[in-house]
Amino acid sequence: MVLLAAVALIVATPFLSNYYVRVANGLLIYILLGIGLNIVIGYAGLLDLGFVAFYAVGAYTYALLASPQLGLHLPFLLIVVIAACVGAITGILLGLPVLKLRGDYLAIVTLGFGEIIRILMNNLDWLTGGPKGIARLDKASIVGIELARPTEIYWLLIVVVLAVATFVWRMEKSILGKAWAAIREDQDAARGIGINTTNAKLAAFATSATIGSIAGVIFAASQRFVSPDSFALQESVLIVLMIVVGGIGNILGIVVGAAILILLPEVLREFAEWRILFLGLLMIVLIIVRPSGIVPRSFGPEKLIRGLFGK
Amino acid sequence: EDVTIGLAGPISGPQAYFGTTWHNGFKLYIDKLNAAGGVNGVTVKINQQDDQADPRQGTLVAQKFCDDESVVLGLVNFNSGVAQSTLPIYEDCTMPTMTFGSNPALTQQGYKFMVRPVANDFAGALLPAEYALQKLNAKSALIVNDKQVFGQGISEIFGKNFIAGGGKVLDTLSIAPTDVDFSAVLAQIKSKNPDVIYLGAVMPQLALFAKQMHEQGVKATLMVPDGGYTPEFISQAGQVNVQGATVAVQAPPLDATPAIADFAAQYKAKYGQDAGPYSIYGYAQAQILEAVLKSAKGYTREDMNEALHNVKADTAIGQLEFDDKGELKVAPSYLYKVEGDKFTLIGTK
Amino acid sequence: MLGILIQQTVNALTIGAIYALIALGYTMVYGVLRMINFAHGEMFMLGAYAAFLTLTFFVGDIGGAGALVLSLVFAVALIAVGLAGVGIERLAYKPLRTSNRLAPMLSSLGVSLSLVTGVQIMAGPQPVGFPSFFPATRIDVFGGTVTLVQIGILIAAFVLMAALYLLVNRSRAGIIVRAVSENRPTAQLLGINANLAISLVFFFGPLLGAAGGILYASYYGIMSPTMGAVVGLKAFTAAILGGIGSIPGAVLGSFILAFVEVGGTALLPILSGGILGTEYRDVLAFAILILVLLVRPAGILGEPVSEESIVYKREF
Amino acid sequence: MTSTTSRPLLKIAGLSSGYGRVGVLNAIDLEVDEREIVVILGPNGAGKTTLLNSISGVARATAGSIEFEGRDIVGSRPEQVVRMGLAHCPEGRQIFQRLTVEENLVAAHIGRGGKSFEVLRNDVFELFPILKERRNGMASRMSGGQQQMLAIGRALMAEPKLLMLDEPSLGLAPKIIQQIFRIILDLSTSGISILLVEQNVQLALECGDYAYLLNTGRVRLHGPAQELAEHSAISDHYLGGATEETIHV
Amino acid sequence: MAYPVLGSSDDRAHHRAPLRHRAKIVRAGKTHSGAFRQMTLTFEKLRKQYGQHVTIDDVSTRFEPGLIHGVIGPNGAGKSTLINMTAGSYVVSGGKISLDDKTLSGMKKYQIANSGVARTYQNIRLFDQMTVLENLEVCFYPAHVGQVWREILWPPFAAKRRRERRDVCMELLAFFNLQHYADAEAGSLPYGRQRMLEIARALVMNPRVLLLDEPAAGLNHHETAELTARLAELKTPDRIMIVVEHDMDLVMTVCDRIVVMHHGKLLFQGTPAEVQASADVQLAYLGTANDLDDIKTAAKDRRTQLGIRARRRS
Ligand SMILES: Nc1ncnc2c1ncn2[C@@H]1O[C@H](COP(=O)(O)OP(=O)(O)OP(=O)(O)O)[C@@H](O)[C@H]1O
Ligand SMILES: Nc1ncnc2c1ncn2[C@@H]1O[C@H](COP(=O)(O)OP(=O)(O)OP(=O)(O)O)[C@@H](O)[C@H]1O
Ligand SMILES: CC(C)C[C@H](N)C(=O)O
Ligand SMILES: [Mg+2]
Ligand SMILES: [Mg+2]
Repeated sequence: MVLLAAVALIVATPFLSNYYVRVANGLLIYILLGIGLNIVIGYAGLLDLGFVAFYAVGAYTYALLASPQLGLHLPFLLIVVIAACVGAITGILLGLPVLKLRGDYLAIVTLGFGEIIRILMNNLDWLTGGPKGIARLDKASIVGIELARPTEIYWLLIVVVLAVATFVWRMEKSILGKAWAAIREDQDAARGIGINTTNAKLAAFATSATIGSIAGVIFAASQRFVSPDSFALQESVLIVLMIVVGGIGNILGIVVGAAILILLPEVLREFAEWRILFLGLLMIVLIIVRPSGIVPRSFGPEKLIRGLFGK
Repeated sequence: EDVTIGLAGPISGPQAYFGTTWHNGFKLYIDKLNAAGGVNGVTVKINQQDDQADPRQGTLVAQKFCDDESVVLGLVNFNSGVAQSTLPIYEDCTMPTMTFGSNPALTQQGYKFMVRPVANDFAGALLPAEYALQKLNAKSALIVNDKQVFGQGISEIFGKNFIAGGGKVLDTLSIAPTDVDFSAVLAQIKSKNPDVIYLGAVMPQLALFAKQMHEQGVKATLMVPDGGYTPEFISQAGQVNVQGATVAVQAPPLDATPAIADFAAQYKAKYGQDAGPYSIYGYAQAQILEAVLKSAKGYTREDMNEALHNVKADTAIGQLEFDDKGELKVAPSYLYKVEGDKFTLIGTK
Repeated sequence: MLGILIQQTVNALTIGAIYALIALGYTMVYGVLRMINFAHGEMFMLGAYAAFLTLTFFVGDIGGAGALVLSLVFAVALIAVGLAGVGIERLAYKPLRTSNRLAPMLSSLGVSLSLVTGVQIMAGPQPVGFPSFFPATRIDVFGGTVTLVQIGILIAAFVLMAALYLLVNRSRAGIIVRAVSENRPTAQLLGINANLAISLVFFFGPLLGAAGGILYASYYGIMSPTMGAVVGLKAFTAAILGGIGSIPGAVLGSFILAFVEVGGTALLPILSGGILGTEYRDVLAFAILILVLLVRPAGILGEPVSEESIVYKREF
Repeated sequence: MTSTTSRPLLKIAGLSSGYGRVGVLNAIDLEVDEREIVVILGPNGAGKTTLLNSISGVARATAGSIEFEGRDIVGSRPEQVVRMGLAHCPEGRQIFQRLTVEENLVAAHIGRGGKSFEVLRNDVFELFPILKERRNGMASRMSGGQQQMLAIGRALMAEPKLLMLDEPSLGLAPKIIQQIFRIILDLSTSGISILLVEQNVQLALECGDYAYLLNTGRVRLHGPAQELAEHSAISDHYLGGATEETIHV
Repeated sequence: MAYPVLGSSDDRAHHRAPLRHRAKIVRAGKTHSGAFRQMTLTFEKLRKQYGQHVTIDDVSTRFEPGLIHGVIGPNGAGKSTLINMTAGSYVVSGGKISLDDKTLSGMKKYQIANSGVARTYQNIRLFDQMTVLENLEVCFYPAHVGQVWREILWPPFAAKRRRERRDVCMELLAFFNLQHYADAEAGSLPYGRQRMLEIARALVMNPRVLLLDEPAAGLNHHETAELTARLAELKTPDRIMIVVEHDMDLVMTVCDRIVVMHHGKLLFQGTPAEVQASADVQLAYLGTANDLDDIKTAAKDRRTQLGIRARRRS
């Protein structure tokens, strides 16, 4: 039932008006970001408040390689690969210095990292266009199929989100995912059983950064304009919130969290400031009622699948 | 019969004041218009949306207007940064817009469906540079900007004009848009001793800077762009701290002509507070709309667009018409000086 | 040259003192509840608004208020914000004491968002001018300009910080608060009213923040609903830099951060030969934060956590 | 002097309790007379700690009564219970690691019986000279045995009439355990009643007056300590041969 | 000889076959290099100090394979510190720890673990919110991480891996009588079972050095007896077992050799009988028979002095 409804919704959305498709696209991008960040926060238990940096890296990679800014016009798929690599490298670069840090110290350093990236984007005018950003990005296309209109981006996002979610889910179930869980529970004990926590954490940072970066590419390709404004600190916080409200460490939870935090303000658009107040209060209530998220960690995709197919 | 106009601007958040008062100016005239039976029997409906000065929200609003068949014209986006993202969307759905963002680049991207009913920043930064060189006999200027689209853009133009006129720009310093403490920057400036300081930023930074500048004993003349054209600039800085500072803005003084004074009185009567710095533009835009409706062949988006590009409107701020890029043919620009608790007009172009 | 040096030192000290007042609140709350209170910046903002409100409500004409009336007004505002802090803790954090560590932190984000929008709705979103209470007297010291406001801020900040230090380290209440912060169940077993101790922290933390807010607003002559966000983040950074949970650490971190900011503005362009402008000031600040934490992962004065001695289990 | 006539200091009747919805204890009856040392024995998870927690108000009683000096204390919060003169020295010492030795004592002084902090502290220092020696040192630097002494000293700061000790010998060297038991005897002599939870059956029964054996949340056996020490059921119980019926010795 | 299995008593024969199977898996992984050679753990002039405070002072000794070594000593003598240094949790301040020719001191904690050193903690440290089974499975990380990409991308391979891990772990769980808890959260287990699980976790990778820090602390007599039996069964000719413990019954029963620590120094080492006989050890740690008598006397004195005769309760 639920599955049918979900599929119906997914298929029906592109036939609605473009506004809804755009809203859905925004939602899907946040889901993608949530899945990426959740690897670091939900699986490995590292509080990363600078995730938006990777998102920015991906977006700017696309902007620089497919716009008049540098006169480059590389194909979309190639840029996705490049951005994934750049993202992974940035992830490792951030990961390396912060591995020794715990909890709140990690949070503030990642936050600082995110801010540093944003400030650089805002000030390296010769490269990034500074606050003006980069406009007139190429339309994306894959093997001749153009991906520029909201519906086209929508299908691209659906495919990417499903693929990434499956990948990340399998990752969680693998021995690496178990190691992340162990690090989250007790990092020192994890070392004591022979887990190279440095490598495992770097793997988490790199994967998460890669996903963030890919989300950035798609975001840039759909907006066809990037500027530092889109990568403010609040975005990172919003993604963390999505994860926690929905259910830490759980892909389904992210979908729910994103739906609440992204769709609700859209639905309540008429109420201007009151909706933000409402959202703030709702957040408090939700967290008090369900401190570890609406969807519990144990209710993962496998439970859903098992529930759906009656086994 | 009626037509719907989409209004998008910051209605919540820190820039809400600008957005609401601008829109209120528009509504003020439209209400009068509708009350009088509309234009040729056509009344105007308003669909007002909040873009929070955020490009992402702006694009959603743009899409919403595009999807809504009944919306035939947009009065959109106070901020250049937002307009930058939304204009392609409006272009795609052939929606004519009157854009408020003042960054010169907006009209240079070949958009066919936009006009800009205000002076762009070229105009906004020319007057002060000339004034500084000719009236103040300034030899050197120092530029401070907030590294935002508007602040950086307009201060760069000021710099170019100032140098072109024979002046010397000593240095360009940047501040973060959230800064409130400029003491360190000012200490720096003091040692350079410029004749004028051009500050490309918005309120409340303009006021804070003016205040601290005076308190730290920096003697240069402060020149600021249009964001400073509000009584808050004087009250928040403290009257003594802003004497002599100049403000360049596209708006005429509220008592400049009888038409404007009349507008100001109506505004105050209707909303119970003084008109905002951009309210007069909202009002004038409504008058442009009136002219468009009069001359349009029909009320489709295409027809409206054609009429908009060819309009000659008599407004409270004079007769307005657009060139082929959508820029005002004659864009009035005014320069004021703070004297006491008032802005005194010292130049116009 | 000496003038600039003195000038910049005074500037840094003033900024540092304001950061410190706020950082102390972060540190106190963290010390007791191991929680980052993201709504703390809003206490700072509420301080300014509360003072403004009491002032206009009770005194009416702001200009004519005497020193006694003013101090009374401030006391009322501080206590009001302190009580608000206690109330917020009861409503939004207390139910989450036993849940994972992220929950109260995010609840505080919700509180922060609600407070900012609440004030925006009630008082308007735009910044409001705030009266200055110190005469705008300027004193010239070897070429540098020091205002009375700056001196006032420094004195007020140091008095408040010293009082807090004594309260926490010398008084029985302080010892109790520290005991509760370390082990709440045991503290209760020993007859300590833990809720009272926590309320105490949530009274004094916001109170200090509010004091910072009032000083800040009258120094810069302005207040706005969002003023807490930026300063709050700075102060939080300072608290981490100094070692969160440590009171001297918060003060030290605040002054270091202030000097880095001021120094960064003044020196970055010179040191980099003009390549890096003042816009890179925050990059410098964060870079220094990261470097310090690389050498001392628990901050400058934070207690280093030895792996086996303290069982450091899951964080959320 | 036999205390048969005297009213019991602590009287628990039909107590059931647990944590949240988890029930742990079931219909417990237990009494402590004045100046007695009452021992509670039982395997892990029997509910010994829960019993002490229920008395001091940490675990919630769902049925039954707990009377201390004739007053029902069910539903009182821990800090109120302490103020009535019932101190609880918790399992695993739980001293405040980041406070100094003396600060640990300050934190625990609630000024119940009217004695000033200095007087009480000096009493504790007299009992445990090592604490005086290390008074300004960080508590975390002390060895396990010293920490246990601090934990007991801290409980004494509340001037209790009844002191509840939860496995004070846990993780201590045999020699230190003997020291701790001596201290318990001394405390009792000085007029404090003691409720002692212990795994060290032999020593506990040697020093105690009356003993209860708990298993799976029920009292399985009780009687005077000396008699219980000789009872074969004790060793049976400890080796897991659970007897369902309560045995009176 | 054949791969040494846990325990040797014949009534445990049913454990044996699958455990051989396990040996294969463990060898297939990369945890240990080469054949199972006997190795010796050596401490040379080991030191540990915090600032000026010396907690381990010039300790030199050898731990032979095939034996269970007890480490006893008063609280704060430095027993846990020794374990922590060996496992790499504490940095060594001076001296050297080596496993045959391999120097452990200075290596990272996880490298030491992967050299075959496994441990338990004085305060139980399980992965509380993971299931019992997962607590053991995750120990395969060092051996299996090399092929993690295959595991993620190729479901049949993942299934195979999961089966391999599960088989070994269930085996160990059965050995410790934990099989019924396999899917329970580790943190929800009764205390005694948690202790057993922690030992099981240390055994997954078939370590050559097994360090147990107070495994009997908090266990009741019944559980201690169970533990004693298991420890004896875990003894294999090439395994070095070190047990820090205050429970003298357990130590004296199960240990072949005992090291006594006092004030960070080696006070004595020898067989259980020698240790019990040593006057030094009695004075420093065990307490003498006289001490025990003293308590009994004191208890009696108290009863007579206070005149307490316990009231019998109904
Ligand atoms: N905070 C708690 N919440 C829920 N259940 C608990 C809690 N504490 C203990 N229990 C459960 O209550 C039962 C009794 O535990 P208790 O700690 O009272 O036993 P005990 O006799 O003191 O054992 P030990 O000898 O291990 O100290 C156990 O099954 C335990 O799992
Ligand atoms: N982080 C630390 N800083 C300072 N001293 C420490 C630290 N950790 C341990 N010590 C000291 O080292 C000494 C040895 O401690 P250790 O934990 O090894 O004792 P132990 O023999 O295991 O005692 P127990 O039987 O009580 O567990 C103690 O005096 C302790 O106070
Ligand atoms: C003055 C401003 C706040 C905005 C300006 N009109 C812009 O283009 O962004
Ligand atoms: Mg217990
Ligand atoms: Mg130990």
